[in-house]
Amino acid sequence: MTVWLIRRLLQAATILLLMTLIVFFGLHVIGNPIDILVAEDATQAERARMIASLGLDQPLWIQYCVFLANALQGDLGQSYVYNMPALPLILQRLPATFELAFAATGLAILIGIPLGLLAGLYPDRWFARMIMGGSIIGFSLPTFWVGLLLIMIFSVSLGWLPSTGRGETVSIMGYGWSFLTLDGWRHLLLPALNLALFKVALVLRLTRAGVREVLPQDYIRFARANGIAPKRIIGIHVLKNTLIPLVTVIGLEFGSTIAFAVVTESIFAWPGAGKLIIDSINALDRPVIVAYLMIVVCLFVMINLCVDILYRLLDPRVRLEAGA
Amino acid sequence: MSTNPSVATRNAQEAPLLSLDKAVKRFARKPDLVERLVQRAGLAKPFPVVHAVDGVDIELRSGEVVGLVGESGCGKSTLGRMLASIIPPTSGDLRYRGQAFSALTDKQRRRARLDTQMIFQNPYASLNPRARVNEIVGEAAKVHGLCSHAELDDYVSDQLDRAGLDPAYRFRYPHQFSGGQRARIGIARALAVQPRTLVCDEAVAALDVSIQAQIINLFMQLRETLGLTYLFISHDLGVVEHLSDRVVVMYLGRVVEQADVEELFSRPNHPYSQALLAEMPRISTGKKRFSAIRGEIPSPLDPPSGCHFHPRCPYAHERCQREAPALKPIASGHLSACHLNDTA
Amino acid sequence: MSRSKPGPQPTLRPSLGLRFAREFFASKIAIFAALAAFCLVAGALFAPWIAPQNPYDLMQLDVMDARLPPGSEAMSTGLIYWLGTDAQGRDLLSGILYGLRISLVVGIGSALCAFIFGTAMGLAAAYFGGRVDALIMRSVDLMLSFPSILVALMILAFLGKGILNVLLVLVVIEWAYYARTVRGQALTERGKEYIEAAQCLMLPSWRVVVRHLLPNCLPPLIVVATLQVARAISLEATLSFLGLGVPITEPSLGLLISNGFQYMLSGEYWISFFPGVALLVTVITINLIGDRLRDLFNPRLRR
Amino acid sequence: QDTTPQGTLRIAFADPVSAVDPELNNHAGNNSVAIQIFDTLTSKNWDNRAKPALAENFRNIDPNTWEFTLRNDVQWHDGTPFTADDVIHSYQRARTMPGSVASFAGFLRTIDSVTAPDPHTLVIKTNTPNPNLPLDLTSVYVVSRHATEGASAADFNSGKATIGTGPYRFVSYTPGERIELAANPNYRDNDAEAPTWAKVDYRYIPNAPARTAALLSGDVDVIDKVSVSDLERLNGSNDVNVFAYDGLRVLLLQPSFREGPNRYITDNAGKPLADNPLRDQRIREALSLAINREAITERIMQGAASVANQWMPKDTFGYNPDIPEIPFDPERAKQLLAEAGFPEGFRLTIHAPNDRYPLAPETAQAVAQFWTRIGVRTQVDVVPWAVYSGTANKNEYALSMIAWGNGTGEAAYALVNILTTVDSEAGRGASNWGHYSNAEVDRDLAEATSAFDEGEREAILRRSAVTVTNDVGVIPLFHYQNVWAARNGLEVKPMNSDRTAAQMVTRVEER
Amino acid sequence: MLDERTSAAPVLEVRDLTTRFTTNDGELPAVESLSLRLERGRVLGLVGESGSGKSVTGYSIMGLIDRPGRIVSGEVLLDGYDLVGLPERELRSLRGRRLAMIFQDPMMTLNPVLRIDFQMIEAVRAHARVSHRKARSRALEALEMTGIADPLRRLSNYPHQLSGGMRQRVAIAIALLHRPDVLIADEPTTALDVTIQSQILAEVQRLAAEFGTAVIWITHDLSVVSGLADELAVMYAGRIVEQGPVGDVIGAPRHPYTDGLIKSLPSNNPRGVPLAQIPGMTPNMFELPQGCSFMARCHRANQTCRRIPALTPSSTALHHLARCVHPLDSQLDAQALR
Ligand SMILES: Nc1ncnc2c1ncn2[C@@H]1O[C@H](COP(=O)(O)OP(=O)(O)OP(=O)(O)O)[C@@H](O)[C@H]1O
Ligand SMILES: Nc1ncnc2c1ncn2[C@@H]1O[C@H](COP(=O)(O)OP(=O)(O)OP(=O)(O)O)[C@@H](O)[C@H]1O
Ligand SMILES: [Mg+2]
Ligand SMILES: [Mg+2]
Repeated sequence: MTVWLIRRLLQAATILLLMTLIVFFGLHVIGNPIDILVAEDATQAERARMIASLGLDQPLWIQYCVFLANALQGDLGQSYVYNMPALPLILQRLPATFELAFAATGLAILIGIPLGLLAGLYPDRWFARMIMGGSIIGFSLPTFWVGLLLIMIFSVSLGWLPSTGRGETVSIMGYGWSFLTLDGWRHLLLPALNLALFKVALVLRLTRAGVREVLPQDYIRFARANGIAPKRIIGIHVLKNTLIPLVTVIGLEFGSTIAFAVVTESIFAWPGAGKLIIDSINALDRPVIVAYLMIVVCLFVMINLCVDILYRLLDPRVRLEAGA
Repeated sequence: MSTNPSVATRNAQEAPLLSLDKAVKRFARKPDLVERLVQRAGLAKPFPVVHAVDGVDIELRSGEVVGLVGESGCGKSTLGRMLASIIPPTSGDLRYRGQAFSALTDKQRRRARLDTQMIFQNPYASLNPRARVNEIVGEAAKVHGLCSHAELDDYVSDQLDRAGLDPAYRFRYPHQFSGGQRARIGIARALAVQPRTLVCDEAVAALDVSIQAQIINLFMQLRETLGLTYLFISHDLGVVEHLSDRVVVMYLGRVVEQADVEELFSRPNHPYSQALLAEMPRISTGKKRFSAIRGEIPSPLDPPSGCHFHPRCPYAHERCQREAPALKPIASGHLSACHLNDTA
Repeated sequence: MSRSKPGPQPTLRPSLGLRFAREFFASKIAIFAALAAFCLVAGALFAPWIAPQNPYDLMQLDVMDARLPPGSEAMSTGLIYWLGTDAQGRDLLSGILYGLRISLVVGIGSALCAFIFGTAMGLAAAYFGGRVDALIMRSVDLMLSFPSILVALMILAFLGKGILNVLLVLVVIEWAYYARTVRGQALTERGKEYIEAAQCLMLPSWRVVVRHLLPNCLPPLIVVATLQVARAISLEATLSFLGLGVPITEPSLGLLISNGFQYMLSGEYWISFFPGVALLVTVITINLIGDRLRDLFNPRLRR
Repeated sequence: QDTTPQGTLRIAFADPVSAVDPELNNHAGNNSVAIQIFDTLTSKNWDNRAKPALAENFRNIDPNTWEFTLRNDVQWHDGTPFTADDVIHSYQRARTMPGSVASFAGFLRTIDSVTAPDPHTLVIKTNTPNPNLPLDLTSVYVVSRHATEGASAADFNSGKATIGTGPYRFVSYTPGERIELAANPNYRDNDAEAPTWAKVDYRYIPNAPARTAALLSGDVDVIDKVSVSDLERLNGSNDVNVFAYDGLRVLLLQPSFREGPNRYITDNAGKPLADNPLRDQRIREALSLAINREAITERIMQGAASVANQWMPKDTFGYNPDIPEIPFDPERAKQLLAEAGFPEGFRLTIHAPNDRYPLAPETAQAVAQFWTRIGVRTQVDVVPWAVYSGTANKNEYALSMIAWGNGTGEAAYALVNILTTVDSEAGRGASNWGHYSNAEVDRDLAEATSAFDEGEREAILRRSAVTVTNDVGVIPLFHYQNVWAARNGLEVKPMNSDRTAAQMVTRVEER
Repeated sequence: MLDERTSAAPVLEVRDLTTRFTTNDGELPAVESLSLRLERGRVLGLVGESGSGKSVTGYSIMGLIDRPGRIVSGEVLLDGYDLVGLPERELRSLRGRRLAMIFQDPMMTLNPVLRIDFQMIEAVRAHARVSHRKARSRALEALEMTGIADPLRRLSNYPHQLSGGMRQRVAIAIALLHRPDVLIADEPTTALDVTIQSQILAEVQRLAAEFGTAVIWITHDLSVVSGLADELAVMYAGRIVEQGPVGDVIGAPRHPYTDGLIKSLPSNNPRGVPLAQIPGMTPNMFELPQGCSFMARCHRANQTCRRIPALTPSSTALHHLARCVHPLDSQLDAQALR
């Protein structure tokens, strides 16, 4: 296991390297940040000075080597746009992102799994059909549509919840967290709901599919034969057997919410990292993109590691190491 | 088979068709990180290692039927799976016609593996729940070119028919069958690739006696006509007695006795074999009182020292606790692992 | 052994396709879904003949007709805009019919390709384990970490624009999702005895994977796949909206919605509402079919 | 009337803020923030004439020397008095700002030296005569030497270095979310821009519908850059008012003057034309005549724009009132095409960035419609700015779209950057993507930059406007309006350009 | 109310039970008008052709028939109360406590992702309000009873870590946890070696003797059943074809099928020669012949077999019933032979 973990870490390092390479060369192909950022009236001399000051006058591979050398010392570069070290710039945004991602994923689980169980247990009942129908609407409506609709209903018409921004924050470890205040929660609710909608549908449908798969198995019949309460049969025997795809997908969704919840973030003016990365991509702000993607890669590697470990906890038959 | 003793003797000189030398199979769960930390801290005991098979030599000679009996959990299935090269032994060599498996060319190894088929103990679990019976039975035959696409349907029907299953059922899914029917699907599947060796793990346990008879007759007939070799794992001593040439008795991962069938059934040497035969149910018309096991049942997780059987053995003495008895010949073709033979 | 009488000969089985079709249509909802699917596909396919206008021909558009409510008449031609017009004066009905073509091709096409590729990767990872698993899963991690927009920018910078490249972008973005989902499921299935049995029969690995492992991993996959179609359609819209997808003058369904989005608050609801409805119907149809397929693939639920 | 500041003003703004440091980057969002905290030596009225600010008055000693007398009653937010040395420091800093990607150095380009004979007098020498210097200096903020020397971006963001002289003090900054400001109690007296709000909550809401929703739901008091599609809704609401003012930003099409074939200009069969037809004035005129500008401002821009016939909007320095409106005349356009040898037209692709200018893609499509009608079958290719900027700059597009902000409020700025012959050494034609070149224009520009007499300068600029118009060097489409919306009881008056600042918002009697 | 225990009346009585499965090929009559009577403390052996409906009978009694199967008609009376159509809630309180079943395939009956102790403790606590620890110790006791070695450690295993026999014993232990009134054991000992089998059998006998548990013992092993059961029922193609005291049925079978079964036992055949077997094949359940379903394989069959014979008592032993027109104890009319 330890060996396995170490191997995973080494692999992660390799991906990081690969990722930075791809980003370096990919961005180079897309365009030149100077063209994007430079003032419309800049002279050639000013341009040249800027290019030199950003180190963009060097050949690409030297730029890459410089980056690697600095990265090894923990310096991921200075944002072109913000003129700040990229790492703190991103870290600043992460609390908001984490809050949103946790809230959205939490909502998805809390709503999706019970509804999915219901729909799976009584596939032919009217409410099951309602749930399944509703879930389709949940994921086929574009996110921005739903976001705006939520704002129109809950903020503009009813005035219950604030429409944008993050609520009051409390500072912990130098970062502002809003989940500790009531105001923070009020602000969090709508964007989280907006993001959760697709996930609810996904979780719900997966749960249902799993239940339909497991329900006819002999061991469920055996549990029934032992007079186990239906609640337990469903909540434990059935659920635990359907959890593997759910865990996979929830992990994936959680990761991508942290990384790329741009639409929701911009509609609700949520100061998260997703908007930052998109802005940075639009400006080809390489240090930020690279630093951000490095964080995201680590995040995904970690999530997937957790998911893999969860697989083993959920199903003892899963073997992760052995080859065929 | 006793009516055909020449088969066994003739092949005695040749290398056995399939053999395992000093096979050991251990199942140990690797602790994960948290568990390891807990163990390091002394809060939990390390995970037990299961010695499912503990240094077993077994050989199947061509055309022979070897019965394998033993306590449940003593490693019979594990041994069978190693022979069918489904799982690799932790240590020890699998040999095919005297050659180590690892020394075979790829093609030979494939051939050898295809030649050795297994009928699984859990018929249902070993059937793909999403395949229809005709796919389950016919797929391998088609892939290995044992019959053409056009003949496939007939071929499958024949196999099912032979295993005593109505071919009309061949478009059904496994869950639509009764336990015995599923077992027969497994038998048909194994036979459909025309193997030379069959590892039958409780192949007939789930069948009613008349179908059991039919299957056993089929096995015998195949042996007669095609010279198949069998490892016949069973708890049904009656069946084993009827069908085997040689019987191997296992107890807790080790072979305790091995002899020709008549010898063993008439003169069991090892106390465990004797207990088995004593408990062998005979058809009677009166009600019978069954008796509980005397002594403590040892566990493969924590096998007793010395002779594994000593906690249950009525003749156990001090040496049995210390020293594991070796499997020694006590008569021609009769091996037994018991200290009593030394003292006697 | 005596084989005195073979069992009664089976009644002749109709061909597999026919049986499948019969079972498929056993449910009323499935009939409805198939009907809807037929209408959508026909609408898309025959759009040039049934649409009142060619919305991709700038000649036929007129900004003066922009944002007309449903049922208005065109200023110059007298054409009736049954579903209104968008900000360019494009007849929405025609726009939807044409847009459907692109969205269906892109959405379903990319989902299908990603499905096939991702599933193959995931299955291989789970079945072979070890190095293969590590290699594939780490590329999955890598792929997942890339924002779709960056991927699109890079690929399009390399290959240029075009619908095929958009398709490629979507596949590149999405395959990882399938791979991970299927791997998770396949890991459990792999430990089961029937896989051992198949291996014992010396079936080729690909066969064990495709014929034994895959069918048993399908249920969650189908769920993910049907949802990913919706995702692909909207992702394509996002890309087009950002100028990375289809030409803005030839909008897909998703692009129509995205373009109409800004009019949501202004009361000119129809600009994104009707395309939205069309998208909804499409997605619902795909899902109903997916659900039905999933049920059919579960022999326990069949008879 | 009580003038002590009170109440909280909540503004939602659209432009991203990359830093609080006012001298880092010349980006719209940054400037909007800076203008509230910092002052400039001179400032600009809505009529775009320089007027005193930190400088009490200024005068021309000789064509190359300016003297500025500084106010002596100005204090930094931390109480330190403001001196000429701070200005010297600021200009020095702006020119050498490390890490700046859009520096303010351009405004200081003509400055040779800055000296301070005494703490409240500043002498600036220029390397060439620059009549526009006071106007140029309206764009460069003055920071304090004591707070900013050696300060990093983080110091500004935390407020440590954000010590200004402006009407509002910095309170806090949450990147990507908001800036909080408080009234500066010591603001120089009697100024129209004296703070009226005790607190300002300046929120970043990039999404236009979200800004509108925030205003409608009462989350904010003022929003800027109102989306034209929301105008109807806002105008219809009883709780909010819309404030639209003509802006300085013009939307232009820049034809490519590159010789030889261009992959975006093809014949009707799709083969690139051997020669660039856009070099023919008749074709350019035909294209310009074919556009129904009224239709675009009305249907696409929904009235939030005014039709353009030149690059300057009405009533600005250099606007030429004699230039007639460009008629919508497809017949004449077709005729011109035929005269130029393209009776069947040809094919063309317009490029526009999707994420930069409001409604540019929509406008491009409308233009494409009009051109298609006269036989020039036009496609629209919308690309992200990241890709667009580089490609347009290389003059690869056949027709590029630019929304030029006449930030200085006078015509020469555009003349230098988009109409003169490209000369990157001298920093001319930086945004002249089509590489338009006309000797007359170049000559006019040279004259205008050294003419200290306002009347003379204006005449030159007006002349060049005629030249460009006749030549159809660019195809002007419309001037954007700047639109704000505020809740009832507030009034928004623009300062200069399209900034959004708390100073612009005042209370009015409830209607 | 169901708890009133009267010794005179049978604990379990099945009347005219018919269970069918709807399949694509048509209705499959898995069990056809089957009747059983079971008194307290008695053991009924149920043997029969594989696929003849033994397991389905068990499931029907437990009320565990799921779609596409259904109980078409009949009654299952537990202490006189009909269980068919009882709401799931009430059935649940009976299952595991008063009615218990051991399933046939040990591999599939334990939940693969739950540990043994979890599954057992849960089963204890489904019907008894006891603490977790208490439940665990009860689980441990039950495991010990089935002769599993090192039960304490086995408790923390997952099912796939146990051998087939061990799994079976876990299932048996779970079924015996609450000392049910009626135990349906579906081939419980096929995966066990004889020494352990006899341990289990001893346990069942003790249960029957001490707690009056009535047992339905489904098996193929006639030798076990002969020693264990009081009564024996033989099923063929969904119907009981012979029923009576175990000694009578095995000693003097009346139905040709039973006779064939006994004759094909290996112990009744000399070693080395093919075993006697019943000719022909298991009938296709969809195309059961008109009349006696064994007709096609029966050497005594003739025209009179074309209608379904009733279960008729033997002339000598009243309780020995057989569903045959030409039972073995009757003189066969030579003329009637085909
Ligand atoms: N879910 C199902 N769908 C269709 N047919 C079924 C289903 N379950 C059982 N059957 C059929 O019902 C019949 C009776 O099955 P059952 O399991 O009771 O047999 P059994 O007597 O227990 O046999 P065995 O001794 O082999 O276990 C069989 O023919 C079987 O094919
Ligand atoms: N995957 C596994 N992980 C851990 N232990 C295992 C595993 N498979 C088998 N064992 C252990 O190995 C031992 C032998 O198991 P095996 O299945 O070979 O027994 P068997 O002789 O076939 O018993 P039975 O007659 O009951 O089927 C048992 O103690 C079992 O718990
Ligand atoms: Mg076994
Ligand atoms: Mg059964």
